[in-house]
Amino acid sequence: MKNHAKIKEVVFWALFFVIFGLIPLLEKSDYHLILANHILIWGMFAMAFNMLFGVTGMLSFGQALYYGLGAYSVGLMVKNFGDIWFLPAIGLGLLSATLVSILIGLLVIRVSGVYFTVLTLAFGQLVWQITFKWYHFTGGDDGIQSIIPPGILANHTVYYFFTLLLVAVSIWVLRRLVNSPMGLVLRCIRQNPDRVRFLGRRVRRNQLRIYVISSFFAALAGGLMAGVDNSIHPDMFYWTTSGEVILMAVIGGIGQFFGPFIGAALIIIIQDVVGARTEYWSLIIGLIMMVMVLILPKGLVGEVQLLRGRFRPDAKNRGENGTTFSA
Amino acid sequence: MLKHKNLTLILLAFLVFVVWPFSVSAQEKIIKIGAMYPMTGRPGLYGLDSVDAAEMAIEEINSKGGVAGYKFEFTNTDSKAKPDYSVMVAKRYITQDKVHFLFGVVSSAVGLAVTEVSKQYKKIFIGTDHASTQLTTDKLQPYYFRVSNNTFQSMAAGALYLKELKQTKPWETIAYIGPDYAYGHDQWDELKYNLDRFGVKYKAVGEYWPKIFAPDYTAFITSIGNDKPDILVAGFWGGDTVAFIKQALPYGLLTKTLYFHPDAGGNYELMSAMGSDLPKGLVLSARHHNNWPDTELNREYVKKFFQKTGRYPTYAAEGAYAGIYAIAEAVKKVGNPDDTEALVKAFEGMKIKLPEDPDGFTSYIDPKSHQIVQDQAIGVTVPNDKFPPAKLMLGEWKVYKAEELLPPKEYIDKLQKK
Amino acid sequence: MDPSFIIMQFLSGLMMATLLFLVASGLTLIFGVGNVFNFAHGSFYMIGAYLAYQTVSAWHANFWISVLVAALGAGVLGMIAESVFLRRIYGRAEEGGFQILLTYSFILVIDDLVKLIWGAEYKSLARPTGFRGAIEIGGLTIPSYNLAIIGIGLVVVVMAWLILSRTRTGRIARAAALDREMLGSMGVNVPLTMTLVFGIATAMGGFAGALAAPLRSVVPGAGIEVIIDSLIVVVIGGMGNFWGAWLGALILGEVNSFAVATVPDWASLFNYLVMVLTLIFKPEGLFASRKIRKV
Amino acid sequence: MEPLLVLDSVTKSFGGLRVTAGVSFSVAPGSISAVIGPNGAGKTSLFNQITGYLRPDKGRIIFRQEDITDLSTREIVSRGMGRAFQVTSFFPEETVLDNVRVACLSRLNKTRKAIKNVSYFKEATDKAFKILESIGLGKQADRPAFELAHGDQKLLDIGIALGLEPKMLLLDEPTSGMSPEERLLTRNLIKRLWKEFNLTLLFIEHDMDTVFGIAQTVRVLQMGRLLAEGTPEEIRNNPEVITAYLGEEVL
Repeated sequence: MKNHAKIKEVVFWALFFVIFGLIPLLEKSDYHLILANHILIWGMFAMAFNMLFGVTGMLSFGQALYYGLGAYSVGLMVKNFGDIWFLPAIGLGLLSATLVSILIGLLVIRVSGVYFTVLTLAFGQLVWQITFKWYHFTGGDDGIQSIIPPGILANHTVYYFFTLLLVAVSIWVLRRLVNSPMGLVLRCIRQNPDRVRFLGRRVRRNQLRIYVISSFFAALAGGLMAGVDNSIHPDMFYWTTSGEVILMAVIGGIGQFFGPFIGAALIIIIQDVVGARTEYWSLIIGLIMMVMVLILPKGLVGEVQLLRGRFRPDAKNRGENGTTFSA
Repeated sequence: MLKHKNLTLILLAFLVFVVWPFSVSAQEKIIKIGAMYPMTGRPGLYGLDSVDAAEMAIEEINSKGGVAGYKFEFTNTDSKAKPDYSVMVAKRYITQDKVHFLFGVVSSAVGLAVTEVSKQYKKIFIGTDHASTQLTTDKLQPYYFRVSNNTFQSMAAGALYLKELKQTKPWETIAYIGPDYAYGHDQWDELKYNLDRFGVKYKAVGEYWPKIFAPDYTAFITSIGNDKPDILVAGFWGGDTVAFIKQALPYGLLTKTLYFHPDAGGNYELMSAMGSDLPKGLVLSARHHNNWPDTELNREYVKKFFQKTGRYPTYAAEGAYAGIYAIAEAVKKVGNPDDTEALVKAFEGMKIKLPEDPDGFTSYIDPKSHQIVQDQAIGVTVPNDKFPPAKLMLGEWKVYKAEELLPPKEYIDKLQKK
Repeated sequence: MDPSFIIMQFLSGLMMATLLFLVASGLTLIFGVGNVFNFAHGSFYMIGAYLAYQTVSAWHANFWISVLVAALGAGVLGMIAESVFLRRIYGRAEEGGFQILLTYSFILVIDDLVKLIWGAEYKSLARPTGFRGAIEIGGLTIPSYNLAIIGIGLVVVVMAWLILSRTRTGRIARAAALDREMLGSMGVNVPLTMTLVFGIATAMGGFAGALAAPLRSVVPGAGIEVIIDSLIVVVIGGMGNFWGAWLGALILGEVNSFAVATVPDWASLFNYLVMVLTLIFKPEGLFASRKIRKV
Repeated sequence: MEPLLVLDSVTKSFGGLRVTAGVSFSVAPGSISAVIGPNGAGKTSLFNQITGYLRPDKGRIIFRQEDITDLSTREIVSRGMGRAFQVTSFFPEETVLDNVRVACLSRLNKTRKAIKNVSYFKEATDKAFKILESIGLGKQADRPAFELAHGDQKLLDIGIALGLEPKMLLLDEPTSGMSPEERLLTRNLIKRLWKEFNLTLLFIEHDMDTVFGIAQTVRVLQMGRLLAEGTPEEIRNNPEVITAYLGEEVL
């Protein structure tokens, strides 16, 4: 049984590196490279978000705040001090996201459920409004353009492999986290917070930890994205950005570790395909979302696993550690 | 069984839907245009009008056999008015769909993001409906051209109008209200700059910055009422103008003070949305007017647009229409749509007769700033029901010569320093 | 500041507050009674505005009739949305999250449907006859339609108070706020009650949209702009608390109004600032209607 | 020997309702004792106060010579208090093993470890297996907990409590909802666990066979008040208890 999980893990990583490693070699077009880069970054963002929602049960509607923070750290530093500062700026983004998320986290974890959701939304919107408003510093609505990574990173393919590496490391870290004692406690918090308190653990403190960790990776996603799109703008802070990452996680399946990644890939491809063909994209995305929530609430990956489980004699073992983090 | 069949059908339909557009690749020589107009939400109307007008221009040109043996092919992707998504679309257009020209965009933020892509990939970007002066000054790059006025031109014309007004109706105080983002702030800065430049004495008694798309302006209106300015300059666009005027009317604000809205206020959507509720005597302008200039070309253009769509165009439409004709002109000169550098040369200094040109003037693209240079007319709302559902249109025109409206060199230097 | 100007700004704030409250009351009602967070509440506001426009412009009806049509239409649509879609997710493990997602999908779908039906052009509605002008009191000019809205807002508050405190329906509604299951055991038809309450809440949204239509522009996406503000109102007041929504709207309206008059440069930040400050000191809002389950 | 747990006139009311009215008793280390009483007598409220879920209005609670009245649940737990719940409380989506393992990890203070896999912490895993064997769930270690039968879930709840290596264990109706056969097994199991893990056991129970079968001391609560305390024999023969609670047929 343990081997089964190990094989799955190996298969995922093999597929991950083969698919994403080969894209730049097979595709002459720059566009697919960028598309794949978006999938990588959003996929990591969605997985980090799912640490909050799927694992710990905290639906934050404000992760765009940290995504934007990561992007603006890079944008502002590159604009003001030159492209040499690109990499330190990513670090600065991570640092500031950590600090801000500790501060805001202390305020928002005091409430739970919908209150938590709305409070995170409120903070996200506050920062969006400030960015929008502080025209002379942030560029306001116009955003910041010409964010070109320095040196060889300016090459799209090199930058692609750079993100691939960072994303892979991030996913690996998150993966380890989920299967670690801390991950176990976080899962337990979602299922039965009172009992966790009775294990002598601080529920709030654990919630704060995962809020900070999740925000850290959101900021990394934002910083990396600035280098892909070469321009940033306050929309990155807007609540619809948070909504998008939620949508990705749900479509892929919040009960599955890799679900959100698949969800991100799907949404980006759907947006690309549908957006290019109809102006009624929001209708279509809305309908897809409705179907997912009503009919396939476990997300694509979750539902597929459930289907397979039905035909497998050892269905009972699906809770085996390593394959999923919830049945 | 039945369910399975259904599923297969849906899948097939989807495949056709996805694959079909690719299969229409033609043998003939094409000029591919990749447009990025928003079709949703507040700016959706501008996108809709622009796409219709661009398609209209293309039909006209294609039905006459195209240019230099090439026919136009036009695709629009709903940009959702989102810069990051538009960047993706622009990159897809360039590297996947191999378009010859990037085209369109309503919001300046999207324009700034797309011009960046245009610069990187050396692909010409024709701007039709975003007004930020930056695009043709400090953020100018060799592959960008704009075929509609920027806010500086509108505000220069506005300043001249206010200068003349002093002679007939002495005024002293002025207040401004505009949306709280770059577009709103730029207009006010540019108006003040131009007033100073033309030596107009004024006293600013209030500046107000409602959020863009704010639903409620009551508090602003009563506050402006308290400032009692002689002139109220507005910098809204679209539905915000409608909401502001509707809410200001019963307060009598628009009779006590002169409502002056020179960039987007005179857009047809305001007249059509408000009908007979629109008060007389507002001083407005826009980048194109359905009833000015009274030339054959403009009448024809408006009539055709109405026949095609069943509604009268907003100024956004004329920008897109002009954009297509400018491209046709450039391709005609170069002979093909592929030689980007030659096309750039062709655009620089290009002269082109457009619906909004009065008799005796031809629009041209300034070779240095890549900005189209046009006359601008400012009018006053007067009864006119020739363009229903509007009951008032602009009249009593004052026309300003194109050359007077260009930003002077020191202004551009100032922007570049920023 | 000149006292008559203070009165004017106060009335402006009150006017803004009333419309905000009318929208937010539906949002808070359905949360308080049904424990449903309807992210798409603004879309029902927008539907109300469009229905009013449709009734007046195409069927040449009286404006006040169109307001009723709008409220009714939005209410019926709300009941359909509740009974066909929302009902399916009640009691699920992560119901709260799914509620937000499902109602978020309503926003996306309704926005496009409105565009399909009415087009992207801006629609506008005239003020009703008799309410086009303004009333002059002691040198102050107050538009009569604004006064009418403030009046309607007061009537709604008083009526709601009577219903909630004096009728059986009100008691049931307050009981439902406590426990869906308990209600069932009292012999109340819970699913029907939920549908009805949802319908009433969306009808309030539609009602507000219709009343606002003569003042604002009717465009696709108009719902998005009101949902965030009414969300702020509901959060400040304490989610699910009717009086909280009223107070929240009042605070927001007046703070905004005087911010515009005093610090116009920063006025647009105040909504969020008020909310964040409130929540730092009272995370469950000014009136927490029930004990928040702290997890 | 010093008593392990002392309650000194513990009082608590909700609104006008007194749920605990000056309850005082002490529990000797290593003992096994019961709290009985009719529904609504305040038994669970009393447990909630001992474990910090509720704060008494008046009175003191001393655990291992330390005043724990004002401590939080977490702090009380870390001082060696364990508890299983009336409504079974566990982590339904985790495996049976992980349910217990999380408690063991918590006891070993390893829950901040975020990189190493749970199975790396061998000590915790071994201990969890040992507990599972003791409560008879060893064979079901890899099943998700929600799949267990109700009786097994109750045992799992106890297993989680044992993972914390408590000095004292509070059980809230350990046999509720069980069949007579299961009850018998559970009764024996509790007795065995008491010895095996060196516990001081205090339990609430309605099943009199269990109460009189294993408790050394029985306390009777009625309307928040301690009505009687004594050996099973004394309680069985206490006339007040008989009229108030036990009734004739029990005898």
